Amino acid sequence: MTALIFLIFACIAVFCGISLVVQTHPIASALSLIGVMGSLAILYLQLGGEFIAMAQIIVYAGAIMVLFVFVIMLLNAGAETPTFQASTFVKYLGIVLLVAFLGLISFIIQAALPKTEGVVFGGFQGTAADVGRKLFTSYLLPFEVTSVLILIALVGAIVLARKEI
Amino acid sequence: MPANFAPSAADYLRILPEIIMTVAGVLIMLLEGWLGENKKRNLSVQTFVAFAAALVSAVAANGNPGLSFSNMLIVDGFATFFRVLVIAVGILSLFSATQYLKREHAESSEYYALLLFSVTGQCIMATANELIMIFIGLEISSIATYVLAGYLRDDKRNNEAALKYFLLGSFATAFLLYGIAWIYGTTGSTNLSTIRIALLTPGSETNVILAGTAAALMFVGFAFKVSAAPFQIWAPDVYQGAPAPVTLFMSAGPKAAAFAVFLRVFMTAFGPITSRWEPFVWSSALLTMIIGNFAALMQTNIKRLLAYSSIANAGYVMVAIAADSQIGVAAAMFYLAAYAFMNIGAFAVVTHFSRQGEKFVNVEDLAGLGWKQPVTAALFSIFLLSLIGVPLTGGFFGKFYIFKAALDANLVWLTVLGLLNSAVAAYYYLRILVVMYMKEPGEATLSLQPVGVGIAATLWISAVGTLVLGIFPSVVLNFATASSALVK
Amino acid sequence: MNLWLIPIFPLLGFLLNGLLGRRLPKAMINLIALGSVALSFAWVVKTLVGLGPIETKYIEHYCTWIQSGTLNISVDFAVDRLTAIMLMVVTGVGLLIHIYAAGYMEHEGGYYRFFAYFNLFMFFMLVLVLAQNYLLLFVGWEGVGLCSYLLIGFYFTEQFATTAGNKAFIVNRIGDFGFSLAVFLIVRQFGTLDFTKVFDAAKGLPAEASTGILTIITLLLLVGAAGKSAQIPLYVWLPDAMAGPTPVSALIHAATMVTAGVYMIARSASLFSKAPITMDTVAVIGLATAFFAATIGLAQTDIKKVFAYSTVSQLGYMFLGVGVGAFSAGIFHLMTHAFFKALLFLGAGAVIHGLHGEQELGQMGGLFKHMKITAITLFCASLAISGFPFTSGFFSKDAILVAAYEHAPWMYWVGVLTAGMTAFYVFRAWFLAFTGDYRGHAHPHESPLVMTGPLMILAVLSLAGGFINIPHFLEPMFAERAENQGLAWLSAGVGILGILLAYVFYVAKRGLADSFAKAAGGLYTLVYNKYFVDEAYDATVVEPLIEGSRTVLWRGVDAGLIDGTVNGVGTRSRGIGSILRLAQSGNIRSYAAWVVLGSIALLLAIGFSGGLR
Amino acid sequence: MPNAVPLSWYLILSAILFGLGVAGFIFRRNIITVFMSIELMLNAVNLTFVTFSYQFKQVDGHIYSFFVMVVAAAEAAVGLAIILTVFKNRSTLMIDDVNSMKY
Repeated sequence: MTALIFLIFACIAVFCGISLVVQTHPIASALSLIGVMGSLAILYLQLGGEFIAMAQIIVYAGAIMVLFVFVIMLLNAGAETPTFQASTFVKYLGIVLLVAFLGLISFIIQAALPKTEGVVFGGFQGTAADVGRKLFTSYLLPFEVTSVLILIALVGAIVLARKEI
Repeated sequence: MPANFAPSAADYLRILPEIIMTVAGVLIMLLEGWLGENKKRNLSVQTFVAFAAALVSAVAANGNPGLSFSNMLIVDGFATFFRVLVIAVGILSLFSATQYLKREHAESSEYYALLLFSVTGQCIMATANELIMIFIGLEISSIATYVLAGYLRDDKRNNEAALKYFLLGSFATAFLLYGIAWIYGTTGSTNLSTIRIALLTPGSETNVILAGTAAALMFVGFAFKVSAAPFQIWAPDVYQGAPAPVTLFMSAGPKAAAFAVFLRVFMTAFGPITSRWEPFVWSSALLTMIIGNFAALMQTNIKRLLAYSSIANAGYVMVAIAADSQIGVAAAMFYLAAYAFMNIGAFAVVTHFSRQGEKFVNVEDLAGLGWKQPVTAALFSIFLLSLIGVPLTGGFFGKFYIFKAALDANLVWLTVLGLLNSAVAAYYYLRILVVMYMKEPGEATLSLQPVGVGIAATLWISAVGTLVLGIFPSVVLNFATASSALVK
Repeated sequence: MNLWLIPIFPLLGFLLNGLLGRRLPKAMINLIALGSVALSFAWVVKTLVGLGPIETKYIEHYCTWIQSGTLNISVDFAVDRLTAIMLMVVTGVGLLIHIYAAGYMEHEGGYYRFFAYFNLFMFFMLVLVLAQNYLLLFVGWEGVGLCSYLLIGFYFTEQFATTAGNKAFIVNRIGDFGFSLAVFLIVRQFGTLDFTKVFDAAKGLPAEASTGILTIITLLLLVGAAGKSAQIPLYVWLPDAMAGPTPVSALIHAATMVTAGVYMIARSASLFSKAPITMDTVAVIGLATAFFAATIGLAQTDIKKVFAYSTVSQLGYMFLGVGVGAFSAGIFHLMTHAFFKALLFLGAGAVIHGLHGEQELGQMGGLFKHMKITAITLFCASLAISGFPFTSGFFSKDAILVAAYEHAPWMYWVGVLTAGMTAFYVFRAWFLAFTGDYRGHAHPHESPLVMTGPLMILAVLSLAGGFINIPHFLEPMFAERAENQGLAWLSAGVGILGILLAYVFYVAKRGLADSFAKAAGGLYTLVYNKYFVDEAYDATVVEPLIEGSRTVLWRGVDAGLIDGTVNGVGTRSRGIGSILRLAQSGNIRSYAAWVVLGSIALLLAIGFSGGLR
Repeated sequence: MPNAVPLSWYLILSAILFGLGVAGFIFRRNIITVFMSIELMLNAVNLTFVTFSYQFKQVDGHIYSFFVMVVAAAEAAVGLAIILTVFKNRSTLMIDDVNSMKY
């Protein structure tokens, strides 16, 4: 069952990932990315990351991607107009190289990774409580510091987008 | 894991500089609203006060060194050195920015706040003892710098610089993160000391290969931030496009902080697998020096020329890292300090000279500066001579220590090629000197206004710093040597 | 003894004139510039009198400069007999040239600037001479190079002056590269840079173990010395350096700075004498330079150029001297050369001054009746450089040649031939300038006393300076060489022959020279154009450097590799403009591709070779 | 079909997604899509973190990916603002048009 779910959602993720790369319209790419994020959320659940799976949906797919879609709409971005005609040979060469490279990486990971037991659903549960406890004890400082980060993002966005300096 | 997580007073003291700067940044933005238009100029004064307070508290924090916040931070000599350095860079760039912003009619509290935040991020990087802290510090520093690079948002060059810096920066950060993820997977921790211990424990061969891969991925991220080859490629465009005082800041502050984490991560965490990363640091150092110096030979835009020179200088520091020794770390620290001064000085001259809208940024425009404004030109000459590596300047001793460290580590060829490189480098710095002193003043020089207070302060402080490091190098070097022992 | 006062006076002069000079009257600038050098000279004399015979080295320690690990470099000044000679030459001749310059520069712009640089030069030169370790010596070494650069480019309005300054700077960088590498190797080998410690350690090393490393170190030092002292193949900058004002040529490019290389080799005698290969190289380079430069000097028509090549040639003699192990003879010649070459340049300066800037020998002639003092003093200098018996050059040059004979007779014969040529071209210049009819258009006049005074003093020194027995004085430091009266007289005879030939060619039978040049044809062209060395340098070093970086970075990699894969080969190769692009194409995606390529290279290295071991 | 999935499968998936992100960055010409490719890369990193978190049976990995999300959000805000200014000045979203500074 775990394997089946993994395979299904892994395939969706990869498919959506490819779609992100090959679609010419940004909206299509954005939707593909949301697809990747959704399927990754399922995989997180499988791996026992319930908090992170929810955050993935709410923060990533919910907030960040909405922002993207909003900007795409705002700028009325259309489909990419090809500025050149890539020769077919180069195109296929690129694909072959990419696949070969990914295969190589997969091989290295497969070979180099210490042989551990497989993932089963429920094998590890990182509950929101666990995450919260750690976040406010060991990881207190980085947590607080990220507030500065958010503040900068806020100020930065305002500086760049407002009418007059 | 310590049982008590509640931060103690000592913990707060150790991050006091960061707290001061953050709070000041927020306050300054609030103050602007209360003060009204005509009081804006005081903002730079307040920013300066904040920086000065942070500087003092950073030095004070060194009186009580140690780990804090569950080993997230470490305050030691090394951290203090870089904290003081980046805060000093902040102050110097503040001085030159004030005048620039007024000139461009773009003075606002946000600029100062972002400057403060960026330096805060660099201070966090300097003190971080955890990969995740390093990452967050790096992002704070970078995001603030992205915005600063595009600060004059109606300027096309500013936009382009910001976009390039942002996209490529995030791209490289993703590599860094991927590396962090793998090192976490290999060692089960992101704490630098724990990683070191994990790598020291005799494990399987695969473990070392994975750690090496992770090191390579993290190297991509760090090398990008310090503009080391082959990841230096963004630097010329961004340095050219960003507002001059931001370039001044970028080329010194974030770079120094990135080198700080570079040194700490590779010396502390990856110390046990030196034989894996040393060769690629070696090659990168060589490549960086060559690309920087040779590309600078044919530049006509002075900001771009200095950008390539900045790349070349990163190469020298990489040589010190490749030496992989305590002397090497000390040499890198010393050189970064010297480099900060001379580079800031050079960019301050560019800031002063470029005029509104950065009209005059070609080397040829500087013609006759030596006769129109002898003092500015003389100070500029000091910086250029230091960049060339003439004795009695900081740049000379910086290079001296670096190549000595490299020789001690038996990197004979790197030393020879590095010295050859610095011989080539003399040529393009020289071109600026020639233009300044041996050409008749042109339109650009004749219309030049006197140097304002802020830039004058930057110039003089940098010149004094450059010369002090060149004449009394022991002061800084002793501190660097003492604290470099801690990075292991 | 407060040795530090010696260089400090000129430094103060530099600071005063440099910072306030613009607002000071000329008399005040003169007072500061000349006064500081005079004080420095006085202090040298006082110190040397106070030290007496200087049987052992007198060292003053001021402070520790650098303490890094085991390396400890302090700021130390020291005086021994070698230093004493150099100090006297530098401050003494320096003072005379300063006085002369006050007259010469009278009507030039940037008066204060000139003297500020001049004083700064004195400061660095004195640091160089007094230094007790290699690093401090290097400080002086770089400093004098910098001042030389500033002063060559003094007439900044002339394009030629700026290119000449560049050339000097860049060639010197090559020399500095060698020097600094040598310094690093010395630190590595001996763990110190202090002269006494290094030389003691070098003496203690067993011959088999030390020859290799010492040969490398000394060869690198030789590169530095060759750059500073204008030896083959790094001599190209010196003739061009004559673009600077004439007092600069006299002080820096004849009397003092260019001899720094010889001084440094003599100073490092303990290292060099343990590296026979280097010694031979030094001797051969010196001899080749002496001969080569002398042949070029034969055909020059610019009076300063003639003396410039003769400087290169005489420096070659000094190298020959130290190369064959006759260090004291080399230093002896250094001193006498300082006298007569300074005089030659100052005299030439007086001629140029009197002719309102004319430097071509073709525009002179018959000047004897207009400027008698200049003519007579220049005649003395010419005699000295030709090695006329009992002039200073006679003693010092022959000391070198005798030593060369003992080393290898063929060196002596080449040296003698060169001496003949030297005598010929120097007197050729003298005859062309002062005898016959005036061929120019300006109104020649004699220079004021402030200029002729130093000329007369130097003339006395050029004639009588040889009676100061330097080899004997330096005997405690370097072993004295045997004398050989017969050989000495022979070379003096060849010198006289050269003078006579010049007389025949340029006074007695005019036109003979031209027909001779015509007969020589191609050879003459070759020599006249200085063997096309400058052109060769441009073609082999400078152009490839610029062109190479342009081609490799602009065209090669990016256009072919990155854009090819990213955008397709076909479209991008359209148009010549698009071929000319760097890796820096300005395109973000191409930049990203670089980042990716770099990462893949790293990962492959890690993955396949097990970490690039 | 085995019930347990080897950890390495997750890691391979994350590597593939990372590679796709890289490819997207290089091959796409719309600035926004390029930016989204970076988000894809960050997602891949998160998957790695969470996977290793499972391996070590600790929640630290979750916390790291949480921080990555925060950073991604901050980056998105600033990045999109930068893209807006670029669009305002140049009226284009084509990344190849933003190349006035070169060599």
